[in-house]
Amino acid sequence: MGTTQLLFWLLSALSIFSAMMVLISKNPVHSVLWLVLVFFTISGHYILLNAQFLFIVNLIVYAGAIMVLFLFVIMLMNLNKDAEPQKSIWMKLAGAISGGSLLLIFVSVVRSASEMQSKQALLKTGNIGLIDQLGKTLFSEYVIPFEISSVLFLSAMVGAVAIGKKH
Amino acid sequence: MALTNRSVAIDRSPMTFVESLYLPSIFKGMGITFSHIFKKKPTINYPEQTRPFSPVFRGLHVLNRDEEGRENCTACGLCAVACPAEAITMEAAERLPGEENLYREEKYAAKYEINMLRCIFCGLCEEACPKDAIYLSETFAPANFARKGFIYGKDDLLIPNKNTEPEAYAKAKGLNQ
Amino acid sequence: MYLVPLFPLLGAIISGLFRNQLSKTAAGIIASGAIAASFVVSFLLFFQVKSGGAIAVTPLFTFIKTSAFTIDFAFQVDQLSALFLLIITGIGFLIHLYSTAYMHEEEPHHFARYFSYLNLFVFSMLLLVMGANYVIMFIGWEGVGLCSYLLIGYWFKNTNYTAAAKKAFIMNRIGDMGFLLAVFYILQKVGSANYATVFAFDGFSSTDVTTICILLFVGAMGKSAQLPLYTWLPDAMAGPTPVSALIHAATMVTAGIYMIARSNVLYSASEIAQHLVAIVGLATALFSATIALKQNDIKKVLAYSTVSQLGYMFLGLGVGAYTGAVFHVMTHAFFKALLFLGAGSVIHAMHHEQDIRNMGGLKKHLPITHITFLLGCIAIAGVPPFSGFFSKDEILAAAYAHNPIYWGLGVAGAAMTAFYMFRLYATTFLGSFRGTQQQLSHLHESPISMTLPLMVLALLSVVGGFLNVPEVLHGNAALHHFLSPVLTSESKHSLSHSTEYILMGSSVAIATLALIFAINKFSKNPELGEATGLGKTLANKWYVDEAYDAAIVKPLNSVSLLFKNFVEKGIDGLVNGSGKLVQYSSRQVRLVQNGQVGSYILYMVLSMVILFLLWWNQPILTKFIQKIF
Amino acid sequence: MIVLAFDFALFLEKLILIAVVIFGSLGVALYTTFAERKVAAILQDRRGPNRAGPFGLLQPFADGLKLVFKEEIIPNTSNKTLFIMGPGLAMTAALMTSAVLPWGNKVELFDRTIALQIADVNIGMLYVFAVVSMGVYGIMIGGWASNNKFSLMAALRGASQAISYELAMGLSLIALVMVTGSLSLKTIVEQQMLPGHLWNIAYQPLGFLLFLVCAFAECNRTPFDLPEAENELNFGYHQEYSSMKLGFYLFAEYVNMFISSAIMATIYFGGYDIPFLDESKISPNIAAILGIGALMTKIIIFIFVFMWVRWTIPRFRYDQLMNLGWKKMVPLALANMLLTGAIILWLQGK
Amino acid sequence: MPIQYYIALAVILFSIGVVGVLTRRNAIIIFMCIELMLNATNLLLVAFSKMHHGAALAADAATKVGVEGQLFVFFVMVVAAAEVSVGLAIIVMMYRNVHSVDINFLNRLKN
Repeated sequence: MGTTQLLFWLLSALSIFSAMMVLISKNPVHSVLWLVLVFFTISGHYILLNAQFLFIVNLIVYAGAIMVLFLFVIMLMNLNKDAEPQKSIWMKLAGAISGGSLLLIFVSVVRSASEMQSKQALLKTGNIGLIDQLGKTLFSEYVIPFEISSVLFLSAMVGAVAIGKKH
Repeated sequence: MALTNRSVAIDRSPMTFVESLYLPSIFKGMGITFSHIFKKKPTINYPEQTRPFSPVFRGLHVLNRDEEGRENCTACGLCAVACPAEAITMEAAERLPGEENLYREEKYAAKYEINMLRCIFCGLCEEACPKDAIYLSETFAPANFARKGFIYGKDDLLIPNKNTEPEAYAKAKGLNQ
Repeated sequence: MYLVPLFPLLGAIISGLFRNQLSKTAAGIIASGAIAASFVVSFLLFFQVKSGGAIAVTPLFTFIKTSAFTIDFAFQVDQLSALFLLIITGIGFLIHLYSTAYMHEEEPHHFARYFSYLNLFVFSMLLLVMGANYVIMFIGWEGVGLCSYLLIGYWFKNTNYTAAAKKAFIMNRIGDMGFLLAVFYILQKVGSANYATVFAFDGFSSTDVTTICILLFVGAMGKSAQLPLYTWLPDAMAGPTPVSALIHAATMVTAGIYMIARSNVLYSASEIAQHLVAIVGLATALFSATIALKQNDIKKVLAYSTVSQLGYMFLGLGVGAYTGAVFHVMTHAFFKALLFLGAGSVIHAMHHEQDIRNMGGLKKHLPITHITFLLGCIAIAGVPPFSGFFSKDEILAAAYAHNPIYWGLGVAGAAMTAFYMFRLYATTFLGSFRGTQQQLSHLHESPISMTLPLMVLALLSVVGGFLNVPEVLHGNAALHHFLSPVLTSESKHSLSHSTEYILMGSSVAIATLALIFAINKFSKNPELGEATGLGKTLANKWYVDEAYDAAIVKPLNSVSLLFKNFVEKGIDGLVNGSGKLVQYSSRQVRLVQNGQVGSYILYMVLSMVILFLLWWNQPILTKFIQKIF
Repeated sequence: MIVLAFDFALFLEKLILIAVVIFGSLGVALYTTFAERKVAAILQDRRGPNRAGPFGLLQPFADGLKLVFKEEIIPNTSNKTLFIMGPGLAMTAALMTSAVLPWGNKVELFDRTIALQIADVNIGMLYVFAVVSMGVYGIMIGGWASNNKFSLMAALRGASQAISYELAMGLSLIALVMVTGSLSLKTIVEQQMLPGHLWNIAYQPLGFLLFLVCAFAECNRTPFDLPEAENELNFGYHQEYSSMKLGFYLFAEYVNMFISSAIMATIYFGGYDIPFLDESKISPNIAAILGIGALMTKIIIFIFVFMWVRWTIPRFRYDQLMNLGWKKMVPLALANMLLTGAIILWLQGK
Repeated sequence: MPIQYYIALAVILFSIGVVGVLTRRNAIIIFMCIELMLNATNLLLVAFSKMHHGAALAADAATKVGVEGQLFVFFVMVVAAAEVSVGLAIIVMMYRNVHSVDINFLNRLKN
């Protein structure tokens, strides 16, 4: 077991633990911070997979922008009280059971996918995750989706402003 | 109604683009501050350096002695009467035989207190004293931790004896500076 | 090449979007300038085509792409479309210029709206003419229909006008249906809509060609107001007069002619279709000429005259004289635009009075309008050497070669044309003024921007005919030679010169007689009382509108009423019953839909789990699916 | 037993380097506080601290000691964990950037060539950007955990200010990257060292100006120090903090200032490049030391500029700040980017 | 690293997200759980991208197989950012109207 494997297990355990904490935390702000930690660990996985660009973009976009936005909203709404509405215990149980059975199903599907048994994900090497490779592909073959997504983004911004405006 | 001719009409027109970049005015301001690096500093390293007092400065009180080192004060109370802040209190005592080298007159102040928190350093006590016993020196009242410390007793006020402690006397007079 | 339609489109967009900001002057300048620019480019294109002679197809981008066929957004400029481009942009420009003065009383934003529509119309018309395939032509076709609708209903506050607009729109839709079917047919058969491909295609059976031609002709009947779909055109006079001049006389209504001339290869291959075209054209020409005899509204007369002249054009097309038809389109565009604009000038002077019974003696008040109008009337009446003579004569000669009866009826129509035009002229301009005193005092000649187009058009009406002086008159038939690469299947009539002279002479003589009779009858004491007998029938347009009403609209209404009752009683009960059942059951099921997102997601996840489980055990899933279906 | 398969010497070397860089940054930050007071004094014709040690050089230690020995107050109603986490996060984010900065070329010690850079990642610039965007958390968490309206408002102000100016900063950096063609800070420095190649400031003057302004805003320095506006918002997001936690916040600000000066020196002013000197002619170790000296000089000049500006320009109003950020900086940065791209294309075409 | 590990990790994270959506009533937390699910899928996409790349790398050293997977992640991030901006605006509006972010308050479409 090399360093990489060790890191993989560490990051996986940490990400699952923090994801659980996102659910368990009563305080929304804590949830946000745990989720940030999840994003960090997933970014760590990206580094292990040598997807440098996605690593950094994940940090900038998710941890740096989206979660800050969440924090903003939660803090402005003053939702730090623990008086958050709770579902009835039965609903919670039903939710947990159905989510768990979904997980079971997934796992069994994955286990039965026999051609996946021998496949390996390339770690640390492979240069497709580097920014110049991605950039060349993005701006040659995927220019139009890129532009369309920018239009989408712009319209989302305008929409957010329009919705959020006080009447 | 114009009280002075210094009034200037405020220009409330909206800023042009160049102005709203703030850059020219920022550079101007930075030039001004930079030029201050080379200006002479008006501050001094105080305890090491001091500035000369003005001739009419009135500082802490001093109780005087005569040429032979005897206290001048006779506890007549005129200073206390003259004091507008009522900062001075005293108790008189009669000179006992054998104390002639200590007190000039046959009556002296056994206790002499000035509350420096009340004193306004007007100098009226000095004016009122018939015996030239009290003077206002050129020193400050130093800081203190308690109010009590500001009630100066006779030990604090009395000038050191010229004959027995010449160094302290000189220091009190400010002669060594 | 794409500049030609681009300018009007830009003009339309600018004056349409900024109609609240633009001043009247600015809107006028932008719109007219756009057309002028487009005219200049068309002019250059024309000479390019004239010198080069080659047919240029310019694909801009792929418009529709399916596995079966590809349709490019392509423009084709050849001799035919170059000529039409000139007509459209040239007359369009004059009419824009005219409109700046004519519409000057409108509010600025309505004014700009008007010009936006007008520019949009020119754009669509150019698209129609320049398209390199039937689909692009259809886009333009629909575009002009839309603009026509918008412009007829321009004064939308008047419900009659909007009704007229709707009528025009619906009538056109009937024709468009035919056109669309023809396009589908072509696409299905040929797999392409490009003119070049379609005309070169040799896999048509004669039935195919006939069907396509007849379907196309149905489209042309709608757009070009032929029997029986003509009734919208007179009603379309509700729009502003320049619009009538541009759309309902000079350009849009000739779209049908253009289409058939464009498809001449197909038509020449189908004798039935040709006969149909000729007969419908001739019938329309005569029928509407008779109606025009008794109309009293200055614009109505011109409108029926237009229908009649369009009939002539179709006659020309039907007998294979494609050049003649196109030539007549051109000359007709000149003099009919002139007449409409002249009528507009009169209406303008008379403060929106349109009834000729209340006019008369306008000669001395409106000198320029009078002279130009007179020239227009002479031109349409077919007096040599005015333009109408040459074009009409060419059609008539071809008709004679085809069938002398056609010629005879055609000459009768020409005589009626001369009669009603001069009836109109005489009652309007000659005699004494019959309007109110107030109108008299305000009579004035129109401003220069209105009279200038009149004069230009008058000049064109006078000399326009010399473009195609036939060989028999020692001309060189320039237009004929120019168009020959496109109109490949033109049938040459083989009449001897003497026959042609006789034909010309007789038709001119008859027309002149009718003309003189009309002037005599109407110049001094026109009988303008209520018509009786046949006259009344004519004045009421052969009761066609009423007949349509009785034959189609009323039965349709009553049948609809019947169905409504039946549906309400019978079927509704059934439907309501099942509806109630559904309501009841859904009231029970609705309890599941409690509006709480959480439970929905729960259902979703659970169903996913179940689906996965079923997928796991595929036999059960298969059985389940089989049971459902 | 797990055998960790890596080069222990390299590990040790990096560990030492990290320690040096971090303590170096802290040391510089420590003296920056002193310098700030001194510069303020000089610009205001005063003398500044001069009692502790010769010329007052021990003043920062005295301040530090004071902060450490002050009474530690954690408000009762605050969120304890986050309250403690806030300053730590701020400090961490401030220090993390130094990982990708090339502090010098390489030195040769004990038969090893040691690069004076903790990690030469080829996305260094983006890394800087990512870490800067993390800095918001320290402020927000601290402000929110204090459970005080003023702190919260100041924290939100600070966060939105940071986010707003990050945008213009990123855009001006993109223009720079278009010039350099690389995101690695090491490569950028080496490019500027090439003969015949000027410092990037010559190619990106407007970009530099924009970056400078954004750096001011990101470091919460005057004129953009609204998050800690003493008079309006009672000292800002760290109002409830005392003792060394407050010290951490204040310190993080100075570390930030140091790091951003270092970044500016690196990407716009040639990093450890000494102008008019051919480094290849002298021994690498001396060259490295001289290079570090050059970098430090540039950094110190920038830090001085930071202070100089602070004691010149008054604080912006909040709307002015946002207007400047969104209506001036972002369009200007975009225009700069566009212009740069156009010129590059034009030059390529020639 | 066997791809199965990555699949398992992503599936677990995804399921945690699902459970979160099912058990919480706070709209913001639900939103965050959706982000978590998106991230789980992103991770899986990157892992698959590297899997294909590794397979293709043996044949051709300069291959770019798998780059699409990472680009897709990039697009997912863009869409997620857009979604969050609009979604949070909606939540803020909701909070302004009903002073709660409980999704059970939103059980009807009117008002």
